[in-house]
Amino acid sequence: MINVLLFAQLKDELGKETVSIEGNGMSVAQLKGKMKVDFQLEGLETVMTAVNEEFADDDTILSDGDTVAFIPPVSGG
Amino acid sequence: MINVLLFAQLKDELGKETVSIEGNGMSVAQLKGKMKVDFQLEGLETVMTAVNEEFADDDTILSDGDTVAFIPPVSGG
Amino acid sequence: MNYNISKEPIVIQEVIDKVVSRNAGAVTTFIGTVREMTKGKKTLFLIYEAYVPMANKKLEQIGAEIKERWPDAETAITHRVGKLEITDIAVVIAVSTPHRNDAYEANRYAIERIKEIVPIWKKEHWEDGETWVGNQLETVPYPSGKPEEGDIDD
Amino acid sequence: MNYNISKEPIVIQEVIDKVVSRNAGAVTTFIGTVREMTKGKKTLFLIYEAYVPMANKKLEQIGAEIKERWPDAETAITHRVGKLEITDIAVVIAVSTPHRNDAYEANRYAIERIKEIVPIWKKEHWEDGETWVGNQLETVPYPSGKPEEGDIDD
Repeated sequence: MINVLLFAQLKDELGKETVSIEGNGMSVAQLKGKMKVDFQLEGLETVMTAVNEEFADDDTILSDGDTVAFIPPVSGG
Repeated sequence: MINVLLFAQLKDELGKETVSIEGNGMSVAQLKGKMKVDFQLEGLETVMTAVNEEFADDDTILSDGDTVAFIPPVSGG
Repeated sequence: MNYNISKEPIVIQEVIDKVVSRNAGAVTTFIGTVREMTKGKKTLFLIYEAYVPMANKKLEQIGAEIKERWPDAETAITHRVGKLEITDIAVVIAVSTPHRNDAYEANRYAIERIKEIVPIWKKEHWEDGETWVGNQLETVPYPSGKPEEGDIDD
Repeated sequence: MNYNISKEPIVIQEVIDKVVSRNAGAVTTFIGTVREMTKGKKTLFLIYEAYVPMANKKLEQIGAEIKERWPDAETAITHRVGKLEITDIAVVIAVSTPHRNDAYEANRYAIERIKEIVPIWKKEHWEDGETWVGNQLETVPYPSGKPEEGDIDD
């Protein structure tokens, strides 16, 4: 299972901050596609992705136990 | 009388921080010349002068009651 | 710990104390506070949220980037999360260096990088609604799905 | 009073408090501290001396110059005089503005102007002697007998 974390508007949209997804072997892009279909989650095209707390490309391949965070445009400071 | 204030190396050189000089009608340049002769005070060529707490030119004319400060290169901050 | 995400109000002096050293002649701080008016709109309060473990790592990364560019610099950053009122402090960045120019430049580098790579979000609450603020740099956000390579590795 | 010459240790927070406002989103501070090593030479302590009434006026003038260039800026400056040990604070400059770039630039402007026009002098005490430090800007000092017109009136 992939542990998916959501923040800011994505968290509000989904109504929760974490979901577990069957996604061993998927790419980040495929995971985004699945999230869009399963949860009608919009706006994933414009977010960054972190895998295990490091920024990652859309073609990064995921393994069971990975933590994926979708990171909307940041606004700290 | 002109009230003359000395700071930093000028004060150390003269051994005091204020002197009163007979100087009504003198220019700042003339006052500097007099200080050099009367007190063997060196280095007045490279200092700024303030008259009554504002920077002033060498040709500023002094009047009794004025306060003249000789201001070596500053080093605050 | 020089890099922190804090739920408690930030004490500026504590952040400064982390960077004072016998060889520093200059300390600059940047203090980001909650401003009431933005483009004519009145903010009531803000909520800051962070992906805390990653935000800590990214603050540390910014410190490492500064060390690479300004080897004599010492840096400390604390960013607040939770509800903040007008004039509350959202972030404090302190940088010490032997000479002042570096202290200004390294500090400014830090705030720019925070706005690029640290996973922290701000929700503005106005009189007539609320919204998550993004894209403060006013660039198109991450068209490639992640920050530019330069932003991550640089 | 936003502009002070102080015989007592400077409390950074007190200087910052003077510039915090509901319309400021950014506060920068510059904190000048006594550095131990300068070009391989070890400083034991410093004495700062000021022509106090004129120094106060010149700090106020710097504040007015900032206000002219950055109308939304609020500025406060405190400079210490007397004996200072290594790491002691010689000067604190705090500037608040709505947006961060101005806060950095106005702050930097203030420290450069202090080094040009405020009558304060520093005597360095080393292991092997002492000297009044001048000419920190590393220019020929005042060949005309006063600062350039631009420095005084600008």
